[in-house]
Amino acid sequence: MVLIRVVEEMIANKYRENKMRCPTHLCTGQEAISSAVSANLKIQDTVVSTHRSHGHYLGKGGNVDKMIAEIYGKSSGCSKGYGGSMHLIDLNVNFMGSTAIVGNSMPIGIGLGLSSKLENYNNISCVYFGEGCTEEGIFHESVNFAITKKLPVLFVCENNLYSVYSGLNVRQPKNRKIHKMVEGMGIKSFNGDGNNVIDVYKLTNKAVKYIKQNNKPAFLEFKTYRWREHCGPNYDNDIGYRTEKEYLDWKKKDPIKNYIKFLTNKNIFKLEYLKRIDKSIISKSIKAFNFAEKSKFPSKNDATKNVYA
Amino acid sequence: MVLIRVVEEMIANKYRENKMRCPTHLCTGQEAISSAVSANLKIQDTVVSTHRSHGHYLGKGGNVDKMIAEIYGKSSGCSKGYGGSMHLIDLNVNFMGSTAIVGNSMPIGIGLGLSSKLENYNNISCVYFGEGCTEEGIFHESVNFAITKKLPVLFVCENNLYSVYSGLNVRQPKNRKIHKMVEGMGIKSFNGDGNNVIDVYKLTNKAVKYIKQNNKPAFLEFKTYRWREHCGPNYDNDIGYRTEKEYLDWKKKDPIKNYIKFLTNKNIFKLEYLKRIDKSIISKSIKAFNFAEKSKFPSKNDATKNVYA
Amino acid sequence: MPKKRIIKFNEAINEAMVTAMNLNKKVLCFGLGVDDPKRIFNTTKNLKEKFGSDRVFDTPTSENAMTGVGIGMSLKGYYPVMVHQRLDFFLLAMDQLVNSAAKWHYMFGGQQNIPITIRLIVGRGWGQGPTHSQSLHSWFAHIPGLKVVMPSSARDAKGLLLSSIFDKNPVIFIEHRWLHNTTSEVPVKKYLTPISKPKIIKKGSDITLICISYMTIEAIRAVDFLEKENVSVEIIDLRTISPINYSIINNSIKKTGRFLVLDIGNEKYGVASEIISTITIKLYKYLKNPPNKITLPHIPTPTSFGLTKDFYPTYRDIIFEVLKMLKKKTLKNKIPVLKNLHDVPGNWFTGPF
Amino acid sequence: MPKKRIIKFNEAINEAMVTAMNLNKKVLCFGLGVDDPKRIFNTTKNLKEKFGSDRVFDTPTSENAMTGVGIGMSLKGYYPVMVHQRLDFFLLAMDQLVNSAAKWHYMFGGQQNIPITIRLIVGRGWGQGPTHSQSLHSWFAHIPGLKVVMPSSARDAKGLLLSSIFDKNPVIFIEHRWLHNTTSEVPVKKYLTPISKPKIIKKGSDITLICISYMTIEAIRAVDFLEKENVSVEIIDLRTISPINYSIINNSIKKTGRFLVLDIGNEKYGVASEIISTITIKLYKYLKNPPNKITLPHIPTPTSFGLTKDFYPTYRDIIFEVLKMLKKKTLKNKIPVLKNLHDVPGNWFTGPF
Ligand SMILES: Cc1ncc(C[n+]2csc(CCOP(=O)(O)OP(=O)(O)O)c2C)c(N)n1
Ligand SMILES: Cc1ncc(C[n+]2csc(CCOP(=O)(O)OP(=O)(O)O)c2C)c(N)n1
Ligand SMILES: [Mg+2]
Ligand SMILES: [Mg+2]
Repeated sequence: MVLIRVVEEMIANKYRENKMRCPTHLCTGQEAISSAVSANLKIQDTVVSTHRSHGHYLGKGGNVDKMIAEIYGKSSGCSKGYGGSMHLIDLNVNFMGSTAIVGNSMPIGIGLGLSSKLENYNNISCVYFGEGCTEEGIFHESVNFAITKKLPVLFVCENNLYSVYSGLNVRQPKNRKIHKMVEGMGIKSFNGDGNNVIDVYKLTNKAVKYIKQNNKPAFLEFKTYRWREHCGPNYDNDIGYRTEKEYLDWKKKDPIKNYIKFLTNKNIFKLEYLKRIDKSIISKSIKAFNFAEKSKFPSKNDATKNVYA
Repeated sequence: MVLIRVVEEMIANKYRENKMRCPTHLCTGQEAISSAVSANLKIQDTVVSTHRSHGHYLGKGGNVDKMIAEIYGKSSGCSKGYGGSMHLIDLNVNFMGSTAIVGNSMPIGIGLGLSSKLENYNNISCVYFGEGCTEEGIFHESVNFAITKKLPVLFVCENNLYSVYSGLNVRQPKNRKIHKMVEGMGIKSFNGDGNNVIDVYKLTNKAVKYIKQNNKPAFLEFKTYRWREHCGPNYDNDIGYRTEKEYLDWKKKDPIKNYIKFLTNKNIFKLEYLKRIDKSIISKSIKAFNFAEKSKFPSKNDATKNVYA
Repeated sequence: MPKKRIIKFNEAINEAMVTAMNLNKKVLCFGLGVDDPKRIFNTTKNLKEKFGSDRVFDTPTSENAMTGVGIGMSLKGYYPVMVHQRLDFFLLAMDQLVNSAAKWHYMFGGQQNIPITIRLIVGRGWGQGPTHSQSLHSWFAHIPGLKVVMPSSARDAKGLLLSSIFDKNPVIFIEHRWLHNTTSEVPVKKYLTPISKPKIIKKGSDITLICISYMTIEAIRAVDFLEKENVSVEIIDLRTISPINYSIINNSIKKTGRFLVLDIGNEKYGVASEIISTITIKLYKYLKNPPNKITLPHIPTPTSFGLTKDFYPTYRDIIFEVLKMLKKKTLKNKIPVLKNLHDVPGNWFTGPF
Repeated sequence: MPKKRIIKFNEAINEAMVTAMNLNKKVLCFGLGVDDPKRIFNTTKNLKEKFGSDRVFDTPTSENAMTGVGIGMSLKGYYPVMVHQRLDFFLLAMDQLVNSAAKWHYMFGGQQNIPITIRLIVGRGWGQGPTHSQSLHSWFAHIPGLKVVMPSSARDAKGLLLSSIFDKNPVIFIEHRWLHNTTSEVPVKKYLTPISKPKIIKKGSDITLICISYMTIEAIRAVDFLEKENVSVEIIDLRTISPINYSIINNSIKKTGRFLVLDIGNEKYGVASEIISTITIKLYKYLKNPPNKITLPHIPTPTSFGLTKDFYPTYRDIIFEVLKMLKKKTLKNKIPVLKNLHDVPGNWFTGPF
């Protein structure tokens, strides 16, 4: 969780150096979900994700050096510079890929679930997406197929209230509850506070157990909030689609601060200990940026490679 | 209802003359729905439909001569021979078009609903489709938009258990109830016996009232059964995807026979009176086939017309 | 010498499927109706019985998601074969095809392959009309990362489908409905016909006919008459639409100096235009004549028997155009007339599909 | 004489929208973000404020259904203008576009029109990568019943958008992202620039450059140098990709005898190939040279600054190719180098879109 926060904030700080030359969607504020969901996944379990995938990638254990190098467009990047921030992959930890078209990676995750079923349900396929994705037809096709075929798929919906600058009201009916809607389709579904890392952990744990015990898919909806602009490094509460107050209210629900408060209040860890962890995370992150900056760009001739396998 | 039955059965009888040279999907056995739904629609209300649209077209008051001529490919046809059985239109009664790709006409019906809303909800947009269509993403996109925008759309799902030769089990989860599923999305929904014309009438009446009173969409699901093969004039209970017994059980639920029984038992109409109606319907149908056979084919040069308006 | 075995195109497809599924357990087959009584015009016959319902299965009417499912299976080493009874239905899946399947290998730096094969059937005649008859192969060919295969004989159907299934890239495999019932000699054994390699069907010296899919049949029909008129025709069956290895074509053009492209797609912005452009740019100085093409007219497919009369070009149009290109005169009424009604592959065909 | 009014391309689009919506109450504008703070790169500025949320509205992320909604509105006499921030997203709506919008007028015998306009923006540079930069105009052009418009100047953007909106047919209106910030003189009044009519940007006698969208800008940049080398270039901006009225082009080719097509799409099976094929078939005897084209390479768009260095052709490539076609020698290092980094329209651009 802290690693994700630190990395995202470093990207935000350094984006204006114009060295990370690709559209970049940060997840600052939403870190609890990827962290606590991932904590319930085994390395063999697969993940697919969206445009906003840094957290999912890092949560799954994806290589941080390679991620930053990818955003810098270097050949040492996890996609060798072909993909950029919106196309991450780390096969070592079965992070199978993130893609940039809304809803695009979801059915691919369903296919991964089907392959798992054919191999005796040997692992879970975890599919991350935003609440905007639930408006795409492919979302429903995917959920329907996963239920019909009884696939070991874990759907994780990060409902951060916005799709770019559009609030829920213009996109979904007033009283829509996504977890209720999919229940009507026939999938087991859970719903929780996406900024409470313990909640997320517990619910995911339940969902994973449900999948394992029943060989059926399960659905998680978490409410959360992205702090920064939709795409890019800045804050944008001033441009008018949401209020500063809304942002500040959500900032109070900072998943990290609250978790630290919880841990220290309950005396589970000492603040000092946590600070030491932070330090090591920060140096890991700095190292990643150094690695990226020092790496080479792929050569322009490489562009014609990898078109066909 | 009787007109639809008579016309469909005449098509079936005459199809093997090889004069109706286009894919043709008959609705024999399903007539109660189009009849009783239509009885609740005003002429200004619009309809869109699917590949299996003869009943919807005739129910809405579409011109029977022009429909048969269209199936015969004649220039006197309702689409002047350009469309065939799968592309019917009769603007005089606001039958706005049927199209052949599953789910394709549905969002168009939603657009018609939006135009009605912008004109003070002056009419209802009725959208027919089969249960197979609910597996297409566009179905969910359409329902979601209709609810979000509060459009005066009447969704009519004819659940005849089959999509071509595929039963429900390979396409939808076991306990799927379509009307429940859409309720979860937030739409008012009704469910009834599609072979009972009185039931269909009453439920549609409720749904139409609901739309008018609330300026919101409503959803109808009717269970029913097609007697003949998916596409073409024959029976096909022998080829193995469904049983003769299933068919015979459904045949007992013949919407027309049962309605006649009801009418005569209750002495609402005398059988003789009904027979007179039948006779006039039969002669109307024969007249349509004569009209079609006598009409001319469009000239091959007409094919290059109408590409652009 | 053993007797030649003659089988139908749809049987050859079926044989390729059985062979592939026997060879490799990771070959799958799915799509609407693959296990129904009609078995996709018999091309998926016995598959379910032989290989079970894990490997051969029907699907919901969800073309876009099912394509994604195939991609996901590919990522785990499967070789999915998807089937659509009409190419037109597959328009719902363009996002998965173009934004995922075609680019996956590239955009993740070559780390994964998508060896999916998508069989698309192109309808024709008997009132298939505007939305059951489109052949949009030029769309697929325009997308780098995809391969597009369009056989015209039973023999190639088997060999090319096998190559497509085991090719590491996404392959669009297009079957013309009027080919399913045609026959040719087909070896019983497994064989891989190379993708990207056009085939010379008949040698000749005056003009090269470059044929796509079903048009190869019409080209062959045109030969008899043309030879009688002392025209020596070279027929090349493209077989693969993208990528094309041009060397066979180039040699032919260098020899004949004239060519005519025969396509089953719309006239404009199609594959025929690409081939004309490519050859013109490269072999300009060898050309004796301006090139030409015979395609569908640039209009939607009408439905009526009356409107379709001139819609689909036949050997008659080929003969007429070849003679024109060679500046030979012929009386139109000398060209033999069609044996069938124009909207059926044979008069035995009585619809509806 | 009144002073010329110079405005930006995106302002011209906005002006066309305002003009159209003022002229006719049935003109609508919808799509993701049309009323958000960024207003589609300011092209939909003030629309909601001026015309209200019945006529200007945001939508769910449902590209396919929303296209159908537009078609349904069309059937009731509306003129919907849909907007997609990237063409790539619109791949989800191919069924509605091809199977409905393009064919509706035809398949119902000419009884109804679909006057929908679909604005698609093509991304370039700054790591847009494989799925945020595709220009698939040749797909749309391949479909009879659609019109495809691609202006390259602010002036044409306004006049052509107005024509597109009120055209009775579905029109795909493609805006290249790097044009939004370019400027030209744009009249304040309403004017309709005719669809289908290419425009001569500059007269010349040695060679005709046939340009599509943004490539017109690069062609103009190439002129200075070429004139210094004593090459007289005629520049034609296609403006409409389908259908094309060829008479202006034909006259130019008859004069110059040489042509080079400049496209923003993939190399193969694209619009450049269609134009080369069409001109070669018809004007073969006027050609002094084999034609040629400059396009994107036939590969997906890579993301990295390193990989994109040679991906997008510039005026340098044009100069080089023109000199080659005219068999003139030049030292590559004489051709002026780019003023900006290759992945931005100007160094003021700092992403992310
Ligand atoms: C098919 C498609 N339509 C539109 C877009 C533009 N787009 C990029 S991200 C995004 C927001 C999606 O919202 P959500 O799924 O809630 O994810 P979030 O950004 O909130 O994490 C949109 C609309 C896209 N990438 N793909
Ligand atoms: C997108 C698409 N996929 C497949 C088909 C082939 N097809 C034609 S009708 C049909 C059955 C649809 O079932 P349903 O919606 O239940 O309608 P029914 O035929 O039962 O009336 C199918 C799959 C099609 N026309 N369009
Ligand atoms: Mg969101
Ligand atoms: Mg059905």
